[in-house]
Amino acid sequence: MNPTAQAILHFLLTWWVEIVCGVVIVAVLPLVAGYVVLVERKLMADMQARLGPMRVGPHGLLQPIADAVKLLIKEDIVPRDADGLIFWFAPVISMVAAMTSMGALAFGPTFQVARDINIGILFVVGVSSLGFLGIILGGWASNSHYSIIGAIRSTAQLVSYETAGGLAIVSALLLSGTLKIRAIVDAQYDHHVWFGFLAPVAFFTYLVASIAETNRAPFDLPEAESELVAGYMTEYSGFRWALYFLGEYANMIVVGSVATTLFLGGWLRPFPSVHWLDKPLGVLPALLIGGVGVYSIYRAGKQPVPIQTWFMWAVALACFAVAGIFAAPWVFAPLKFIIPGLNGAFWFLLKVGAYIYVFMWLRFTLPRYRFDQLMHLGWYILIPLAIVNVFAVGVALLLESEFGWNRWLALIVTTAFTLAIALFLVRLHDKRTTAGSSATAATTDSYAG
Amino acid sequence: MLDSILFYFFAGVAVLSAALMVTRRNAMHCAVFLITTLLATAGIFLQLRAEFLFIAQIILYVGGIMVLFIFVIMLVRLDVPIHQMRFRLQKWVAVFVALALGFEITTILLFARKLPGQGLFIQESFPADKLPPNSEALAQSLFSGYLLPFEIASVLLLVAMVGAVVMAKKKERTDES
Amino acid sequence: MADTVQDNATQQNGTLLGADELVLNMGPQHPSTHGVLRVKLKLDGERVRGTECVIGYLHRGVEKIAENRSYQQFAPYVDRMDYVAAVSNGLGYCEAVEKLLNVEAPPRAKVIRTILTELQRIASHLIWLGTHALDIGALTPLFYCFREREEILKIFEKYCGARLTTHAFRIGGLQYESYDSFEKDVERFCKDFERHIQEYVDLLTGNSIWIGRTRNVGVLNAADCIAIGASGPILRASGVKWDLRKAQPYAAYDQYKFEIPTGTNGDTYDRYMVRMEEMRQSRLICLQAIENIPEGPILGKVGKVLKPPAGEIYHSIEAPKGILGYYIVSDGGTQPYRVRIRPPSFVNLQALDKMTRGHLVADVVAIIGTLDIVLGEVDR
Amino acid sequence: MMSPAHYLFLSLALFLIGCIGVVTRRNVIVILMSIELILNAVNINLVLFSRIFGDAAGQVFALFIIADAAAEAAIGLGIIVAFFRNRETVLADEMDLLKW
Repeated sequence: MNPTAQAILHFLLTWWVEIVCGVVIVAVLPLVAGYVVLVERKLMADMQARLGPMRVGPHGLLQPIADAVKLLIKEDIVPRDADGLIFWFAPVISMVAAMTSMGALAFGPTFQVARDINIGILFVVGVSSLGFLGIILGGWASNSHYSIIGAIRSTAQLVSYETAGGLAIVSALLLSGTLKIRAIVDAQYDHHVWFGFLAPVAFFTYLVASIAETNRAPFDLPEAESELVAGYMTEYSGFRWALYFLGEYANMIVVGSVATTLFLGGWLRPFPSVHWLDKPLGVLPALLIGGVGVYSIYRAGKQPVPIQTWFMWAVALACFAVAGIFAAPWVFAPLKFIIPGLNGAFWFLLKVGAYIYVFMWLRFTLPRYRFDQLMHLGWYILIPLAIVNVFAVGVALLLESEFGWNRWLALIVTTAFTLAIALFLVRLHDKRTTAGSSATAATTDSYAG
Repeated sequence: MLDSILFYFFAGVAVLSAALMVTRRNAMHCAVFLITTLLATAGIFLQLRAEFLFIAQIILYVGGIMVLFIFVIMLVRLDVPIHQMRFRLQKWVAVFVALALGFEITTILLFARKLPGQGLFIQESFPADKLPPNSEALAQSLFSGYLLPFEIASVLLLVAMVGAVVMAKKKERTDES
Repeated sequence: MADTVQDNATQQNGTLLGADELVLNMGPQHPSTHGVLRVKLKLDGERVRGTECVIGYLHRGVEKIAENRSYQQFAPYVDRMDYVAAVSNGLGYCEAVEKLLNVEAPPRAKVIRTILTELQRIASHLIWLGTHALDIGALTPLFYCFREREEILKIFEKYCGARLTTHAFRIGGLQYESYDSFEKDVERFCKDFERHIQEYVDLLTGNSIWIGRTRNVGVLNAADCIAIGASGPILRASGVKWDLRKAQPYAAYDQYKFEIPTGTNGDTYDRYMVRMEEMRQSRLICLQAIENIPEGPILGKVGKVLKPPAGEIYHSIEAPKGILGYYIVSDGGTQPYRVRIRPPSFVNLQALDKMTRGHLVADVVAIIGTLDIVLGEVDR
Repeated sequence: MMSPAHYLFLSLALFLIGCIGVVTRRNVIVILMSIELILNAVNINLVLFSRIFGDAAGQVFALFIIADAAAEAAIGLGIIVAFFRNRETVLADEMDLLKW
């Protein structure tokens, strides 16, 4: 065999795990993003006393596939004197940024594309911050007035909330002491507590910053329908628009995974160190998915069209198959070794799902911030709070290591100190807006400058 | 084998996009090509086992400075027709001088070892596996050996921030109703 | 259209940075202008320097049509003006013509008319709340409001067969007797409505983002209101306690006890509170009214062919949007010589320029929402 | 491991392209970008020798260069924005305020 083929074979042999994981992520992501969209529409409908997509497939289960096909077929309109090269390239940037940052994430103790990079979390945050390059270039390239304003607004928002998010991550990293993702989760196992409880203010700041970073819920101003039609996405249609849309949802999953790894104990099951819970919580995933299968059989009978009943039966079978995989290691011993990987992935995805559920929940209930209020909240309240929190966690760790305070006592004292500062900031903010109650809200006009 | 493939890929991308950056007329295209060069050099840093610098380059350079450039290019509408691109002698003089400089340095690099006695001695490179973990080593020397420059750099950044804000601030309109 | 092309031309080569006056078109085709209203915003950066409304896209010449229709034939046209509160339009017109004929509608007709008008007021306010909240970004209230409005439309449909443009009233009284479960339906609606209003209050009233977006936005004080002639919730929100149902009682309003809610500093939040309170008051009126609907005929002594004596009258009622006035001139024939309608939305729309000055683009959307204008009524 | 000469040639090439960019381009923003390119070329050298000697000092210095590049870009663009506001031009050879 000639040397190049030999070298390629060697390369494949050493890296096949990473390549497989990578391919799985790239293939599964559009599907997962599609079904996250379906879940969001169903949840929104449920909260608004209506049914949501019901027509395509039973209970709208095939809706994402229908959406994907529609977007592929739709015509790609390029505005007249748009900047060809950048117009095509911008959505690709935001999609690629989201996907590469997913490469470093660990979806379970075993499932990780890039094994223990030394700068794990920093890599994820850094590459996902490339995403908003795609947004600003997209806004500029489509050469329409609305999209330029949308692009400038969304970039200003992303830049300011990324600082707050970064500082919140710093205070969590203080607790874990390392950047490696797997080491962070192990640190949470050693501390026998999730960092979300140890540094609640950091968790809350990161939650707010991540919502703003993915342009969602009360901060979804750049594409506020009522004013700027669709912000930087106005001129995009068909497949390019789908890329942006996918990029947004992939970003949401990335942000959810970072929060879960840092604050919600990654793939640790709820009470990791309580050993008598091992068996019940171990079997729980299999039971849950089996339950879903039984429910879909129950629904299969009620479908109006026979084809839908068949489809519901297929869904039921799929659920039972997955439940079988989860239950198999408990049944016969030799498969014992895959339990941590499988259950870990289950708990991780459950927590990411819960985190994204909070995103959606906020989207349906809260009205939208005005742009200057949004920037004001970011710069005057969130960033100072994050800085003070980094300082407070540092002091807490110092108190605990040098003066031998109990860890919990130190953290409670410092969190109280941070919350006092937060209250002061909020009151300062309220006094300022009510004081400036003249006809024009005397806020900094960040855009006009 | 993998190393050389990666190196030639990154080097090729870097040089090509740098050349394109210098020649493009539309400033936004220049910015995009500069971003590709920066990402390629970040790849080179990674190959030289400097991963903290790799991520610092991505976050600071591409995520920070280039966004600043793109913002200014967007605000300063440049599509005012640039008609003055007439042929100027200056361009060719510059290219010639650069090539002369390049030739000069390549001769030094290539023939250094051959000159007796005082050639450019390039030491055998440090074994890869005994390298300390990168970000820890960087932090170690940054906060112990180079603490003072670190503080000065932060002051420098503060001054730059204040200067930029003051300069770019629009004079508050007097008729602000 | 020439000037706008010129406006945009100057704006094109002005760079974003050095732009002096940027003219942004919130064109007739815009998701938040409640119909075909075009607003030309003169912007300095993001701050609004001035607005100019361009209307007339929905002009159908209703008043000219009235001149060659008989009095009864013109009644359905009136519903098409404020298509969101058709019943109140009908009430206004019928009472105006009855005044012309100086005929009095029988007491039973008056009470049923009052109940239907108050239900229509609640339905109109529900549409306002839903779309206003949607413009400011809250997606959910819209569906709750439309769920309640559906109940009201069911009652209308059972009563007169139509949901939106009902043509429920006739000159001189009513056409249809109230169907047998009328009282029960209205009572069931009013009982549920108490709980539903609480849902809106939970969603919006205490919400700090909602307060942030509405407090001190689009302030219109009492003097400006009166100068512009604004009426309805906008007038009452700036502190003027003026409601025709109390000032010049018509139909059966004098028989019922209800308060007139007023605000203090006339901003969007006060208008929101005033309209929410008005919905509660309307509910109380309906409850009091269905206790005793008097027996008796439902149509007064009005002949088939109406030839009112020559003369003119002006009669106004309190429509959900404000004072809706009818000025009818008759020359003794079967067709009115002239019908002039004073729509509240048209008058209230004038306040848009004064209210939006100095605000941001996002506020313009909130202000258009709080004005609660319907373009069918503005353009007639 | 690629021999250090390769990296030196790469940084030399980038440095030369940067110099050509600074000298020939008329648009001040592109000149600033070429300066960023030159700083980047220098960074490659620093990181190379930090890798050869196994000492992190080179990378620390590269970090300082990035910080300095950020400050320089902020100030440079601030000047350009201020200049553009009252001269409506960004081309280097039209910035001849001293010529009367």
